[in-house]
Amino acid sequence: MATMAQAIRLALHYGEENLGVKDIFGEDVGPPLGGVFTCTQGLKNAWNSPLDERGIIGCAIGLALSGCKPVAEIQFSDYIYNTIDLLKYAGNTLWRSNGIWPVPMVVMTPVGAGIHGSIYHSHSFESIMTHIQGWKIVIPSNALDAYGLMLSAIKDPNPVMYLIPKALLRSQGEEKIPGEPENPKELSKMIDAPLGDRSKWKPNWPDMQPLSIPLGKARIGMEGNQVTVISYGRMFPLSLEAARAVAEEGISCDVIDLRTLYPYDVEAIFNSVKKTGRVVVVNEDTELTNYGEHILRRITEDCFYHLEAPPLLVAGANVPGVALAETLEQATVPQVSYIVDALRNIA
Amino acid sequence: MATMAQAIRLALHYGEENLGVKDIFGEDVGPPLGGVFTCTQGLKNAWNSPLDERGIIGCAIGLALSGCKPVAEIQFSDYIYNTIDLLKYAGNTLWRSNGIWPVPMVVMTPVGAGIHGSIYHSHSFESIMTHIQGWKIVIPSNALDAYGLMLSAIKDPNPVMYLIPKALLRSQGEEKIPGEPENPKELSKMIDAPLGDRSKWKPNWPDMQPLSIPLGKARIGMEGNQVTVISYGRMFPLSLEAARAVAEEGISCDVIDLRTLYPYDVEAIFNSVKKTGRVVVVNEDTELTNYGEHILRRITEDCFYHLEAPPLLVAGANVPGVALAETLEQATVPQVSYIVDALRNIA
Amino acid sequence: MAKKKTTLSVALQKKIYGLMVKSRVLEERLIKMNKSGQGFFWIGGPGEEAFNVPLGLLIKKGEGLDYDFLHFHYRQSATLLTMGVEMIDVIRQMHNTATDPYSKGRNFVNHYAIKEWNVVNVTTPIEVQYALCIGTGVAQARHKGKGITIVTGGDAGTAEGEFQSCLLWASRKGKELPILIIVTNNRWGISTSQNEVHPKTNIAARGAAFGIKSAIVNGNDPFESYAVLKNAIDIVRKERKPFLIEAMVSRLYGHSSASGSNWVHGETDCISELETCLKKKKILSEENIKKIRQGYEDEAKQALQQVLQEPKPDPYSIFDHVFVDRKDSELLWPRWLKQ
Amino acid sequence: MAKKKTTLSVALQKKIYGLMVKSRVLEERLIKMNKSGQGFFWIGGPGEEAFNVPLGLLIKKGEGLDYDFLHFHYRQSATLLTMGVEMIDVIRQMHNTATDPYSKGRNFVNHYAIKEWNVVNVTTPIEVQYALCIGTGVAQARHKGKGITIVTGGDAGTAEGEFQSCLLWASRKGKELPILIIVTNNRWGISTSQNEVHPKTNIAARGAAFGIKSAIVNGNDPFESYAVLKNAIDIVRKERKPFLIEAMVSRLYGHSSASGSNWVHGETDCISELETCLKKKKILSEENIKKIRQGYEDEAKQALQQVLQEPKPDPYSIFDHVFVDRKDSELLWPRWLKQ
Ligand SMILES: Cc1ncc(C[n+]2csc(CCOP(=O)(O)OP(=O)(O)O)c2C)c(N)n1
Ligand SMILES: Cc1ncc(C[n+]2csc(CCOP(=O)(O)OP(=O)(O)O)c2C)c(N)n1
Ligand SMILES: [Mg+2]
Ligand SMILES: [Mg+2]
Repeated sequence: MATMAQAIRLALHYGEENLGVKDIFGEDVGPPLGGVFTCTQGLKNAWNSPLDERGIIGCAIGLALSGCKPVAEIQFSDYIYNTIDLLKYAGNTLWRSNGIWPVPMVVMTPVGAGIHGSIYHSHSFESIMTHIQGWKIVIPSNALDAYGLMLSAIKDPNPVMYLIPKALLRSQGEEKIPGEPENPKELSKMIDAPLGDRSKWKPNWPDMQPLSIPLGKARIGMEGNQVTVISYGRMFPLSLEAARAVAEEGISCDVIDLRTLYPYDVEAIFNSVKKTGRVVVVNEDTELTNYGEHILRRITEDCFYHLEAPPLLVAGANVPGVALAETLEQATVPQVSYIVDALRNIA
Repeated sequence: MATMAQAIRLALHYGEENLGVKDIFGEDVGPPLGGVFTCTQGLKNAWNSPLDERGIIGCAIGLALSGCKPVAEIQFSDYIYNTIDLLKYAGNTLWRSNGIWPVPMVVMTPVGAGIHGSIYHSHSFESIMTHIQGWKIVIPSNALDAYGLMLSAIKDPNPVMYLIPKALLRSQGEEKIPGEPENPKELSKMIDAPLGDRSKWKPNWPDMQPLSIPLGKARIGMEGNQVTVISYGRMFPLSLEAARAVAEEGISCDVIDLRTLYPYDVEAIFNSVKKTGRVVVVNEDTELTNYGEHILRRITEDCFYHLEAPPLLVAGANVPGVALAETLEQATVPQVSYIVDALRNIA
Repeated sequence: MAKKKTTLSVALQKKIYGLMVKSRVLEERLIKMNKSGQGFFWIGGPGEEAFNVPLGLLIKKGEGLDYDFLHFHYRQSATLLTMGVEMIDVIRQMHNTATDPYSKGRNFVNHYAIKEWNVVNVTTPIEVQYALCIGTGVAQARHKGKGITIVTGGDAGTAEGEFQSCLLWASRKGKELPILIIVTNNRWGISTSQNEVHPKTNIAARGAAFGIKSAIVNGNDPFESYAVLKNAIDIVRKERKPFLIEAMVSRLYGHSSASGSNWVHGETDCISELETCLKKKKILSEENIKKIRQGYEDEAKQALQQVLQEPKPDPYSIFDHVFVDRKDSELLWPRWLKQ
Repeated sequence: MAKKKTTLSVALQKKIYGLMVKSRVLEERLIKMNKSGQGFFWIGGPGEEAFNVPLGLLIKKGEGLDYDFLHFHYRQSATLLTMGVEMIDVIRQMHNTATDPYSKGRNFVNHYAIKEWNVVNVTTPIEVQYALCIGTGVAQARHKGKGITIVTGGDAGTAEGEFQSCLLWASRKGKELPILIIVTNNRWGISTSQNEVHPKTNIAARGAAFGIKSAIVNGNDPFESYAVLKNAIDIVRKERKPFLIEAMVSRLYGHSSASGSNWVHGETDCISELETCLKKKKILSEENIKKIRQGYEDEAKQALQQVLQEPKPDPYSIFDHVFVDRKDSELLWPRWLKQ
């Protein structure tokens, strides 16, 4: 099955063939590299921008205003922080003009730790991003969702932030994406650029098919009735692993993959919490003013009398970055064992 | 008594005379204007920067690294969002260098609505700011605190963000600042620049005295035992007003002014909540991934079994800005009557 | 100026004059509204009419890539009136009524947004328009029509990084963008004089560093402005390459209502200069002049009377147009706004 | 180069050569460490030695405003070794040990931070150093000593707005800053060639727009580099005004380990060029050359042996130096780190 990087590439290919995407751009997004994680390799409309994040976001807004459907990349979310004013601007343009100027654009950017990226290739971005109004925000945890969410992001008439859990980019999906060949080796031969000189290489695209994963709908990764685990992105497979581990001890978990951080699936969340009365939210962003705290606040506000134990947040330590040494990275962002501990604690 | 704008000016004057502040700078901070809110009028070390927020923050970091104690202003927090990467950088410099390079600097910037400032002069900034590590963050709610917190901010060896509730800048303090003359008219004559030509004007500074308001200590504005109200900045006087209103109905509130948002006074918060079992957090930042949700998460985590009702957040509506028309502004940011409603609801 | 010859027809000279006056009268009405509490804040363009009216006349007006895309700042009223904006709509925004067609009571006056004319939201944050215009420029470069992108901003704002972004992206070798980059230089940013914070070189010189052609123009002279703008726009339209204009203009009522919005002595007033010139050329008499002004004053006054009767926006409307589909914004709803 | 005369003493020529080799040997060792799993990531400066060693020699080294403040990027190893950094410390950072003196296992290799020599943290985010250097420049302009600020960065990064901020703030009329602004132009930003995303003008031309003197130098020639740097530094030190140098350099092992860190054919290698030159001038023999290289290789190998024995940082240390007082960071503490 396709890796998440391939899935994103296939979705962008589908986008340029069928959804009117004319610009897929950013630093090193075009040939020869096709993105530092190969997500944009071989795409006919991928091009290299100057090394200027503010220019990239500005350009994307302008393209959106002119009726195009740009997909802009910020190479690492660590480098998106000089564009927050422009992200806010993109998100308030429709509102400022009372509905006159929609801004249909997609920004994609890799987030999170897990690749020994040190301080400046490990940042999470969802907490600040969800505080910016007017955007939809998605984050896949597997290749199939990566494909479907990208198609939905492109089709959406609003600005959409597509967060890529970079440590999952090479992980192979368990489900086949509509249109991908049976054999992942075959897929690789068709669409992965060769090492060395690529100047004459052309991808041989499979005939990709549409897939609808509506924005705002969570996915239940595992059903249970004692604890609700809410997660997304790289932390979702870890949460699932933790839930499977405690299942053997008789702790039964509902494990929810939010997939869309805004608008989030409040129904799925409340239904599960009303059933279990116990909730753990897991993400790897730093814990002070963390998006998970919003989810917890909504839960305490609306499901207070269903709660049987203090709800928990398992999140990144409140330090300025994820450090390089493995000992330090592990102390900073949640590991499976820490989630297991939290589940045992709350159950 | 001094207004909050005067108090800040007096503190900065104290800072340049006694605490080694050599640079107080930003857009229109120097003569002739002395800041769009007059906070820097007449200060000997105030100077005008180019219209370049990134340059301002960069310059401040460089000054701090070179051993100076700069106070930089961003004219409105609405315009600070293109510097978030640099704020993060300032906050992680000591940590990245494992303690080698401290960054003692103060950034001050006006926040919040209440002056008919429309979309781009009404932003709150605490939710994003508290998500940036390595900074201390303060916000006064009255002139005396404004003075004392500024002195503490300048003395602190870390980067400190000093948020100014702009709608309170003209409000007169109830307590005298150590050193200010008895008569506020006298003070005004001494330190407020005349209208018209100022080229020959010089302030006549009173002999200001030190005042210690340690960072990290909250202030209890009113004591009670049924509901804990946690607030700060412009929302603190409104919360107090609301608490006084419901006091007449027999609802007794503890009203806490946090003053420092990081490190916050966790003891004061927990003590009060353990006493009352009911808590309302009030601020005017937008409600999705809001700093108040962090405070509420800490409370639900650590005081869960003391809670007698769902804790509440009264915060700004999740829309892209505070609009100009009064009807719209009032619907967007908390008003006294909304806080009163929340207190009645929870009590 | 009075001495210079112009090749513009008498009719066009009169038209320019009329539009300059119209826009001045409107701005002065807005200032009065602010001073009498009929509007919270004023910012606008008195002093830039001699440059902004010719600009409005030369724009290829319409919707979509075949027409000019306009990224304007908040001193552009004269351009907009020239393009056909109604006084009353500007007054509506000043009074933040529900009828304000540009922002429905949300934004400050002179913050236009007009889809049919490619007028992108006027920005409050300084200089972001220089980043956004890259995108419409890229779209128009690809489209290969006649439409170009025009961006305007002030002198002080050129210190922001977006100004460089615009110059750089627009001048990429072989990927040049059809953008007319305009800086209106009034030598001030609020209270800070240009002398105090800028290098001794002029702003136009920045173009050269990127291989971008540039011109400096006396923006108080409508005929020179017209000629320089026409030449620059022709080049951008035909060559599909950027051009930088630095226009020297006046700031006749100071920065905004925040700085008092009082008449500033010592600045050149392009309108009285033009009147002297047109009177000398016998194109207009004192009486014509009075009549023209009076006509616009009446129009403004009547418009104001009507606007004062119009409703304020509904509180619930804050949730309109956060997203294209309102449903998306209803996930969170403050307790005090009961649905 | 070989033909050009240099006024540098033979001893200095030899010294420069030795330092260039030392730094190349170290970088090649780091690359090997990465390839054999002894370090997660490599980025560094092979190809910039001929420019960076002379820079290191010309720096006024020390702590505080009387000495040069250094805002460096990640390709500066040759400058740092020249200044006196020990190979072993660089290897420690590569292996992220607790003994890494620059970041205690937190940051990538070649990210120095040395207070006693005014070496401000080397930055990972491109170009922020051009904003920070304004501040040390302001402090040094006021201090009026002999210390200056030196900032370095790559060609692609000049597209970021901070580059303009630096040029503008440094050239304010009457408030000029003593900053030597260096751009090392290797014609690439990761995989993107300069041709593809930049204007046809060179980077040095950007100085002129701000009235800043500039020079372009062949950064593969250590003697030319020395001369141009010396002249520029003298000017900045004396006139207390900015100067911009664009140094044309090579990128001999590609961008970083992320792009494979293999030898790139077709790029000029400043070391082999210098060897040819010094051999022709009879300053060095083939044997000398071998010996010099061998000496540094031994040093690097021994250092590595030692570093491999050293401890990794303690997990609890993530909370050290978040604030000057550790207490301030203990308000929040993840559940899994029991105190
Ligand atoms: C990013 C940003 N910073 C600061 C401000 C506050 N501000 C509004 S206008 C202005 C001065 C602008 O000067 P200039 O660019 O010369 O334009 P002018 O008003 O003179 O036409 C400032 C600092 C802002 N609106 N946006
Ligand atoms: C702000 C920012 N954006 C993107 C990156 C990712 N990145 C690291 S190096 C690099 C290319 C830098 O090119 P250049 O400035 O020419 O320096 P060189 O590496 O060629 O010496 C990029 C895009 C980054 N580190 N920082
Ligand atoms: Mg100006
Ligand atoms: Mg380069």
